[in-house]
Parts: sequence; C-alpha cells; structure tokens
Amino acid sequence: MLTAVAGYINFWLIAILLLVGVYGIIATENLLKKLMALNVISVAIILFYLNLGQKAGSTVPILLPGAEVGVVNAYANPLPHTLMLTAIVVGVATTGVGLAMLYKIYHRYGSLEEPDVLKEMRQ
Amino acid sequence: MIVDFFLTNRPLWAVLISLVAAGLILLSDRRPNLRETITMLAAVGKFVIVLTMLPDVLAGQVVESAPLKLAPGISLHLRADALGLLFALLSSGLWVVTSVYSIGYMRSMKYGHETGYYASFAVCLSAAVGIALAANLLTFFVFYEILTIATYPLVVHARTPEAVSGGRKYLVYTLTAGQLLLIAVVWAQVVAPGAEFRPGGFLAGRITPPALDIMFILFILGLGVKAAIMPLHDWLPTAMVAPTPVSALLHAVAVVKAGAFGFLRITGYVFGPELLKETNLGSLLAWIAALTIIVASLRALAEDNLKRRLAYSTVGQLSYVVLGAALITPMSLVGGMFHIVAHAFMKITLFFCAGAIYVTTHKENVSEMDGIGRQMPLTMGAFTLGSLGIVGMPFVVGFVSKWNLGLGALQAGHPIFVAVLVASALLSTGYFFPIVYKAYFGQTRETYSRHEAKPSLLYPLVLTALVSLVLGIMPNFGLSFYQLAKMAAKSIIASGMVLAGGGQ
Amino acid sequence: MKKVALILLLLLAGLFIYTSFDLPPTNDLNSPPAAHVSPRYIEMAHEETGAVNMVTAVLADYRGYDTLGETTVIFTAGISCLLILEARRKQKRNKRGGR
Amino acid sequence: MRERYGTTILDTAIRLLVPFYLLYAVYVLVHGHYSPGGGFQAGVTLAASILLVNMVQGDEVTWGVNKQTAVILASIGTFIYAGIGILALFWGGNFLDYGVLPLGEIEPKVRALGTLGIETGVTLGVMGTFIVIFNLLTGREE
Amino acid sequence: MTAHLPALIVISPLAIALLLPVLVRLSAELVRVVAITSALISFTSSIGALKYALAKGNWHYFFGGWPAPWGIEYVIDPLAGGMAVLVSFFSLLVIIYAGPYLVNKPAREKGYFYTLYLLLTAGLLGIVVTGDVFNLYVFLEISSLAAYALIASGGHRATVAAFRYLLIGTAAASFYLLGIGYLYAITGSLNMADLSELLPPLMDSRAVVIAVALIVIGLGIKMALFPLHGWLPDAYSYAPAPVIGFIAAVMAKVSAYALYRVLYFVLKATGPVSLALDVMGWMAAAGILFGSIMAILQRDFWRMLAYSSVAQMCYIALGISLANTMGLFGALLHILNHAVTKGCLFLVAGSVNWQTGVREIHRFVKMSRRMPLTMGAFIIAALSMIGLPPTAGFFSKWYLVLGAIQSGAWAFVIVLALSSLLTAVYFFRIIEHAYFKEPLKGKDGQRHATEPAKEGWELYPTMLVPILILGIGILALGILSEQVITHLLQFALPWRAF
Repeated sequence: MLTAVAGYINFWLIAILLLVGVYGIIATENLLKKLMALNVISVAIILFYLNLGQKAGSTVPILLPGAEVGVVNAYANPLPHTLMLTAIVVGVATTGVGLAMLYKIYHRYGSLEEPDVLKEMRQ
Repeated sequence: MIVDFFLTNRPLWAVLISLVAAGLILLSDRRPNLRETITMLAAVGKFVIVLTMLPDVLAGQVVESAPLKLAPGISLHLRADALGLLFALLSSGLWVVTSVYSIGYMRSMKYGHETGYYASFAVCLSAAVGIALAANLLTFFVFYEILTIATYPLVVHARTPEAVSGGRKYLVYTLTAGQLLLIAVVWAQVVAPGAEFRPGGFLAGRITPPALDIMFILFILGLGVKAAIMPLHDWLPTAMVAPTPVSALLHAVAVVKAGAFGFLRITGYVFGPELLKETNLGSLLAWIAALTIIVASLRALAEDNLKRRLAYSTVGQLSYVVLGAALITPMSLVGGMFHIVAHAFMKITLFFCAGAIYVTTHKENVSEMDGIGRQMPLTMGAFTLGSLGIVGMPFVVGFVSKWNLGLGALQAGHPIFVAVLVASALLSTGYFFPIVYKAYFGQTRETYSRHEAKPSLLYPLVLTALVSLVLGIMPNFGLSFYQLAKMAAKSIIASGMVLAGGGQ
Repeated sequence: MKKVALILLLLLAGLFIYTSFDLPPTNDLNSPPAAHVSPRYIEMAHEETGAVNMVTAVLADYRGYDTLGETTVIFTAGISCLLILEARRKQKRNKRGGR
Repeated sequence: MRERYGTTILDTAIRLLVPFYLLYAVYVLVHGHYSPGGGFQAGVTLAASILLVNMVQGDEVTWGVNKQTAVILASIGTFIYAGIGILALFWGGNFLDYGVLPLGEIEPKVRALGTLGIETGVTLGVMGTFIVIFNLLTGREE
Repeated sequence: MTAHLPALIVISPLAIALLLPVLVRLSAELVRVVAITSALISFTSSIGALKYALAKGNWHYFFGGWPAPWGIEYVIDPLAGGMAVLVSFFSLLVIIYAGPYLVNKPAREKGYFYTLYLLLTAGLLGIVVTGDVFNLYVFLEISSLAAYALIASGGHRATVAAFRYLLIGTAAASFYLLGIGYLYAITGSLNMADLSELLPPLMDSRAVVIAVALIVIGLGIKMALFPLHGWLPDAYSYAPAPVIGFIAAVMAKVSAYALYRVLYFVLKATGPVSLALDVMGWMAAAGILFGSIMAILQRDFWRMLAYSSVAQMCYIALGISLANTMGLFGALLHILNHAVTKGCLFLVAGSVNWQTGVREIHRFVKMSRRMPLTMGAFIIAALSMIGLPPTAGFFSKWYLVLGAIQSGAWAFVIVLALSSLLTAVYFFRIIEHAYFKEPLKGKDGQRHATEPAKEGWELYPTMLVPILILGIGILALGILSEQVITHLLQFALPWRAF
C-alpha cells in the first residue's frame, strides 16, 4: 500500500500547491498577493515537470568524467530541466511586468486592494 | 465572342448595371444633374437588358448566366425563366417610370440629401431583379437580404424621429424574418443540396411531414413579413413616413412584391403542388391569405391618411398573390402571377397620385380631399382608374387576375375563396368610393382652379394608369405578361403531373 | 464566493488525486518521459553537440529555439517595463509643468 | 535622490565581494558546458553585482551601465543570439544550426562554440534586462 | 533564403524587434520604416510558405537541423500557413495605421512601442506555425507579455485592465503548460505530430481527461470563451487604438486556432475531447447571447465592440464544437472573417476617437458627414457582423447554421439566428446616430461632433487606407468565400472534406 502511494504522493502535493495558488488568485483582494499566488502556481507546475524527470538511482544529467557514454538510466531526464529553466524565466519576466504595472497602479490609485482600484477606475 | 459573352450573361448584367450605377451615384455626390442622369441611364439600360431576354424566354428557352460559386455545391446563379422574367420586366420597367417621378418629387420636397436616396434605390432595383432571376434558394436569399438593407435608408429618408422609429420597426420585422428565412433556406440546402429552383418543386420525397411542416412555416414567416401577411404586416403602414416614390417602390415595384414573388417560388418551385396538396399546407397558407384579405380591407376602411389607407389596401391585395400561390392550380397560379403585374400598375398609379396631390396641395388625409378632382382632374382620373382596378372592375387590369383567381379557387375545390374575393371587392369599393366621391362632388369652401402637378409627376401616373387600362383589355399587350404567367403556371403543373405519373 | 471557490478547488484536488494514478509514478525508470525522446539526449549529447552538460546541450542546441524564445521573453519584459513606467514619468513631468 | 547605504562595513564588503561575483559569473557562463550554469545564471549574477554596487555606493556608481545603456545591452545581447542563428542560414544550415559555421573545427566543437556564443548573448541580454527592470522598479532616474 | 521561409516568418519581426531599441537612438522615423519592412518580410514569407504548403504538402522546418521529436520543428500546413498570412497581414496593416497615432509621442516611446508590437507579431506567428506544444507555450508568453504592456500603455485605467489580464492570462498559460505536462507524462513527447501518433492508444487514460480540461480552460481563457472572458471587455476598451486593432483582430483568434490545432490535430477529437467539445458548444451558445445582450447595454462604442467580440469568439467556439465539416468551415471562415471585420471596426473606432475624441455612441451624430469613407467602411463591417449577405460575415454564419442543422443542434440554430438580431440592434443604433439622427442643438456633448473638424475632413491616408482595405476585403471575402474554402480551408480540416 505504502509503496503504491509513494510513487504518487508527489503529484498530490503538487496538486495541492497548485490549488493553493489558484485559491490565492480567487480569494485575495490584494493585487500583489494575487501576483504572488501566480508564482505559487508556476512553482507547482515546475515541480510537476521536474518530478517527471526523476529516475530511481540517477544523478544529475552531466556526463561523469570517464563514465561510459550511453547508460540511459544513470542520468536524470534532462528535458524537463531544460523546459523548466524556460518556465522559470517566463515566470520571472511575467512577475517583473506585473510589478511594473502594480507600481504604476499604486502611484495612481494609492491602493492595491482590487475593490478600491476598480471603484476608482470605473468613475 | 464578346457579344456572346454579353448575351449569355444578360441576367448578371441586368443585376449589375444598377449596382454600378449606385456606386457612381455615390461618387457624384453634390452634383444633382449628374446623379439623376446616371439614374435614368441605368434605369433605361436595365429595362432594355431585361427586355432583350423576353423573346428567348417566350420561345421557351432559359437565359442563364455563368454561375459564380458562393459555397461548395451552391452558387450565385441567375436564370431568367418565365416567372422570373415576369417580375424582372415589371420591376425594371417600373423603375424607369419611378425614376422620372422621383426626380420631380424629390426636387419639389427639398430633403437636401438625395445622393443616398438614389443610390439605395438603384441597389434596391438590383436586388429586386436578383430576386426575380435567382435560380436557387441561396441566391434568392442573398438578394432578399440586400433588398432589406437597401430599403432601410429609403424608409428613414426624412430623418424625422417618426421616420427613424418607422425604420426601426421595419428593421425589426424584416431582419427577424430574414433570420427565419435563413434557417429555412439552410435547412432546404441540407435536405436537398444545391437547392436549385425546379418547376414542380424539389423537396418531394426528401423530407417527411413533421419536419416539412416546420420548414414550410419557417418559409411562411420568413417571406410573410415582406409580403405583409396579416399578423406580420404592421411595419408596412408605419413605413409610410417615407417619401412617396419610396412607398411606390415598397408597394408596387420591389419590396412587398419580392415577398409575394417568394411565395410563388416556394410553393411552385420548392415544395411543388403534390407535396402541398398531400400535406394540406397549401390550404393553411390559403386560409391565412384569405384572412389577411378580409381583415386588411376592413382596416383600410378606418384609415384617414391616404397613404396609410393605400398601405392597408396593399396588404390585402398582396394576399391575392399569396392565395394564388397557395391554391396552386393552373388558373390560380396564372391569377397570382398576373396579379403581381396588375397590382403593380394599379398601386403605383395610386401612390403617384397621392404623391402628386401631396406635392401640389400638401394634403394627405382623405377628409381634406373634398373637391380635389376639380382641381386636378387628370390625376384624379388616374386615381379613379386605379381604384376601379383594385375593386376588380372589368376592362381594368385587376379584373383579369381576379377572374383567374376565382376560377383557380373553383379548380382547387374551395369555392369559399370566391366568396372571399367578392367580399374583398365590396370592401375595397367601400374604402375607395368615398375618396373618389369626395374628390369630385365634395363640398369645399376653397376656391379651386385647375392646377395639375408638374409634368415630371403627372406624366408617369398618367402612363401607368393607361397601361393598367390597356392591360385590362389586352393582357398580353406589349410585354406579354399574361403569356409569361401562363407559361410559368404550365411548367409548374406539367412537371407535377410528370412527377405524379412517374410515381405510380 | 470564497467558500464556493474552496469547495470547487477541493473537488478539483480530488480529481487531481484520482487522475494521478494514470501518471507514471515518480522515479519510474520506464516511464514514457524516460523512455521516449530523452534517451537520445543522454546517449548522444556529448557526441553531437560537444557538451558534457546535457541540460546545456538540450537548452542551447537541441531545443535552442525555445531558449531564444525564453531570452526574448526576458527582453520583452524589460521593454514592457520601460513602456509602462517611462510613460508614467512623462505624465508626471507634464503634470508638474502644468502647475 | 536616495539615501546612500554606504557605511564602512558595507563598502569594504562590496569591495571584497564584487570581484568574486564577476569572476564567478564569467565562470558560470564559460563552464556551462561542463557543470550546472549557463547564460541566464551568469547574466543574473552580473546584473546582481552591478546592482549591488549601485545600491551600496549610490546612484552615480553604475560602472557606466545605467538604464539606457542597459536597454542597449539587452537588445544587443538578445540580438547576438538571433544573429548567430541567422548567420547559420548563410552557410546553408537551418536557423540556429551552429554546426555549419565556418570555424575550422569538427562539428561537435563548432556546435560547442556556437553554444558559447549564444550563451554570451543570453548573458548580456539577461543582465541588461534585469538592470532595467530593477532600476525602474526602484524608481531610479538615470 | 527561400529554403528558410518558415523560419523567416517569425525570425524577421523577432530579430528586428531586438534591434529597434538601438536603432531608435538614431532616428524614430528609421524605426518605423524598419519595423514596417520587417512586417512586410514576414508577410511575404508567409505567403510563400503557404503557397509551398498548398502545392507540395506540409513543410517541416527543423530548427538547428535536429529532426522532429528531439528538436523543434515548424510545420507549415495550409491551416498554419493561412493563419500566418492572416496574422502577418494584419500586423503589416496596423503598423502602417499606427504611424499617425504615435506622432506626438517621444521618440523612445515610439521605439518601445514598435519593439513590443513586432514582438507581439512574432509571438502570434510563432504560435501559429510551430509544431511543438512547448514552443507554443513560449511564444504564447512572448505575445501575451507584449500584449499586456501594449494594453497598459493606454493610461492608468488600461494598466489596471492589463494587470487583471496579466493575472488571468498567466494563470491560463500555466494551465496550458500543466495540460501539456500531463500529455508529456504519459507519452514522453512534446512534438505535435509525434503526440498524435502516440496518444490514440492512451485516450482512455484518466490523465488525458485532465490534460484536455486544462488545455481547454487555458486556451479558452486566452480566446475569451464565455464564461472565461472576464479580462476582455476592460482590456479592449482601454487599450490604445492601433494596439487593439491588432489584438482584437487576431490575438484571440490565434488562441482559438491553437485550441483547434490541439483538439483536432493532436488529440484527434476523440475520447474526452468530444465531451469537452459538447460543453464548449453550450458555453459558446450561452456566450453568444450573453455577449450580444451586454453589447446592447453598453453606451461606449469601444466597450460595445469588446462585448461583441465575446459573442463572436463564441461563434468560432460553436463551430469548433460542432465537429462536422460544415461547422469547422464555419469556424475557420469566421476566424478569417471576424478578424477582418472586427479589425476594421476597431480601427474605425480608434480613428473616430483620434479625429474627434468621440467614444460614446450618442455622440456619433452626423459622423457620416465628417468621415464619410470611414463610416462607409463601418457600415460594411457592421453588416458583416450582423451576418447579412453579401458580406463575409454571412457566409461564416451560413456554414455554422448548416453545420448545426446537420448535427441536429436546433438550439444552436436558434441561438445563431437570435444573435444576428441582437447584433443588428446594437449596430443599427450606431448607424442611426451616424446617419439619420439630426443633431439636437444646444445639448452638451452633441455639439462636439458637429463642429467642423480642425484637421480637415477625413483621416490621414495612412490611417484611412488600412480601413478601406479592410472594408473592401469584407465584401471580397464574402463573394469569394467559395474560393477560400476550396483552395484553402478544405485542406485545413483534420479530415478530407469533399
């Protein structure tokens, strides 16, 4: 039983992390917190991919000095790592743009609470 | 080579010439003489093009233009058969007359923004001829909707709040109908790919009653608005705020006629006599038409505004055409088709008269018209002739179609509709007689001198009145309208026989 | 609103857990991601691209186009911030000039 | 004008640390082929060291990399990447096919050199962008 | 260079965009010329690639020379090629249009604008031509980031709208990423063609259910599919005109295209996809009515167009959900038609606002006198939105109704008919104001529109010509819709059409 669960528990934790992020976007009214929740989502997805790249008993995907080339199971899958490097960078870039917008919003409206901002904006 | 290209594609040119004219008119903004010249040239050109097709069609041939594909399996296809040419000849011929009248009328009224008016008018005529010559349902629908839109600027031409709200009402009715018609057309296309009009119908054997009934009702609703069938007629009297030539166009030449014409196409060329008889859908439509005839005539009695009274008269008269289409016997079809022509000439005369009276004396209510016949004898003479025709007096054109319709009702085994026709004749006497009586014998304090409308208003109405007299005596005179109607009716019934024979 | 969202998300969590059993378990040596496509990177990367670090080989060579996109995303973010915040500076200056 | 953080401790620490930061950044860039690392990490480290100096020693100490120069750096850096890709087109390869570049080596080595080239571009691009974003967000005028 | 056309489609705007911040130091005019040139290169390349794809079949282009499942490939099939032509055409048109709009902006801002504009173009084109699901994500993010910033450049309201768009858009992209993560987990591949071969035996896996749900939600948000459209009205109504002319015309369509590509070409519309399509169909039907009714309630012309976009995107979704040949024709044709029509409408809205400062519908009185050609194009576009022949909009509706009747979905038929009427209500309201209402003298606000224009009668030619091209294009597309279908769209279906 435990071994059966062990292979999947990572996915469950990741799913919970993801939903925490989604809940954060829905439930908080502070725009900055929403942006942070967005980052939680992106972290969950990164973990999901990295989890897919794991293999039992494998090491980092860097060829060991003197090792025989081509022992597939000796190294972790490099593809998810590559993809997630990209995803991390995308997340950072989005956060940067989001912060820039928040900066401007805060200067104009003096608040980052969504209801306040919307109320002011619709006038 | 070039001549051949021109000759084979005549239906296309007939449609295109006024579209091109519309473009030119828009470009010649603020040059009234130029745009009116273009209008006249296009009108005459269109009429001539349509006229050249007449000998071919009378000889039993069909003039077809090269199809322009609109969608896989279905194309923009124009074909001049007898029924189509009848309507095309009528509308393009009357456009010439209406153009002359428009120029006179619009110059007198000084609206100040006529460019759009003439352009829309030209587009309307393109659409009307396109409807007439459409060879399949998609083409029919395309031009039907173009007509809807092109008429809208004409209805709101006066730009008064009443005009704008009248236009709104017009749009609500016609666009809704357009959507219902679209569903019906697409459905027919799904059932019978291509949906090419065929004398005797193409739906037989492809669709079974419950669906068939719904489809037919969709067609009735879709076409019924333009044809002003009774619960759907309400936009027509409201649209009377438009300038008189527009009313003439609406009633006599294009718009409502397109609806009535559509009924002939649907019953004769889509469903076919057999299918309608089997399912009793024909009688359903006939009863709707009969009801419309009676109720509209009663409504007309109560109207004081001359143009609105004429409008209700139109509602009633159009249902004659629908009745002919619904009864779908040889005589009723001839009657219905010929009534398109007959009503066109009579009603255009009446509207021209109403317009001429309005321009000359600024009177638009029946109650103000005492003694007007002594002031404008020619105009009122034409008016009298037109109203006699509507009543169904022998030797005026209306009689021919009504006689045929009556015979058709007997052929179909529904003598009750003859009674409807008679009742309607009495009622129309009821709403026209007071006008004529007042015009000639009404007491008025005004001093009246003989003062006719100006020539560009007067000549067209005299001409159309004379034509309705001549056609009443010789229905085949000139353009062989009666012959065309007979040919079309024969083709519908004959192919029905063949189909029935093949079935046994 | 929040409560509805919470219930919805709990349901979703159930769905995620339910479907997770069709995913390859963690550390599975024969999972599709381990068995398809990626073996070539591990076996051939050094030979084909001269990189000992397979992640670099995939990042900069096999899937170098993704990385170009990624760099462009960063660049886009930079220009975006400039467009968003520079305009603000200008507005502020105008306002000050107006007074 | 913002208040300077400069205290003796901070100044000294920066003087000692920043050279190592820079060296480390270059190492991460060049050694990306053999160990974890590469253009992004190097770029971020470079940007961090410049921003650190900038924060501690005041707005005027930017080593010439102010916001406007940083934009140009970012744009040139990223263009180096795309440019190397386009260069490959002229020698008959597909876009980003470094193997065809005429560098007089066997293919894996040429590819490795190409990779180094683009990583350099990425480093510059990331560095420039991060400096821009940071400067904008901290509200520093040039 | 002709061997590299698929790459050039994207590389040209992308690489040149990278240079623009440098070039702007030299001259702002140079930036404009270079940007237009790169859009032109992109446009001609996509036409070339499309021609090749139609003549010789799918064109696979391998980046870095690495074969497909290992490297990234671009696949130009007629669908991708056609979309690329559409997107790059709009990019070119609107970048020309943007010239006068930016004329008073400082040089640097112009440079940033053009940079982001080209990046947006490159991102959208990258989504269209890519054959790799992860590469699609990367370019989705490039285009989204550029779009957020361009929208935010419209002022402080636009910034709020853009930030909300950023939140929901990034969440959407994350869902999409997780969705393809699930597909990757069970197949080990990211290449679309490879996936489509590996997936069929796995279609009853529960992971596919989640993957489909995530991808539909993710791309559904991006294409503003009801009820995931929340970001759209604000973003569309506050963004600057040239930006919105481009975004409204193609951006949501590109997401719709991506959804269509993944559901039909990668997942083959089997298994859980059919359920997703059913749900999507009903959502779309609800969205059509919702969008139309909301549009009627708006008093601001831009906002009205935005809600109209919500409704019209649902037409596309409806067509996709029908899953028969005619429905898909309708959807694809509507992607094309609505792009041209809505592009035209937003350019008109932007021009009217730019020339006269008018946004509200009741101030359109007598606009036909001031801008007759622009309003002429507007009328054609409005008729097309309503779906009246012979404009383009009619024919896409024709196929949608045809497809709905073929699959017996009478509810959808009724919705389509009803929506035309609702659309007519809000467009004829403007036509009434612009053409047939006499100005009420002395009332504030209405006098403004009747004042003689300071800068003359019509627009600058560079703004007017794109509008007129689109106006004529609507009519041309209508009359030539059969050509479009037989020569292009029938090859863009997942199965043989005829």
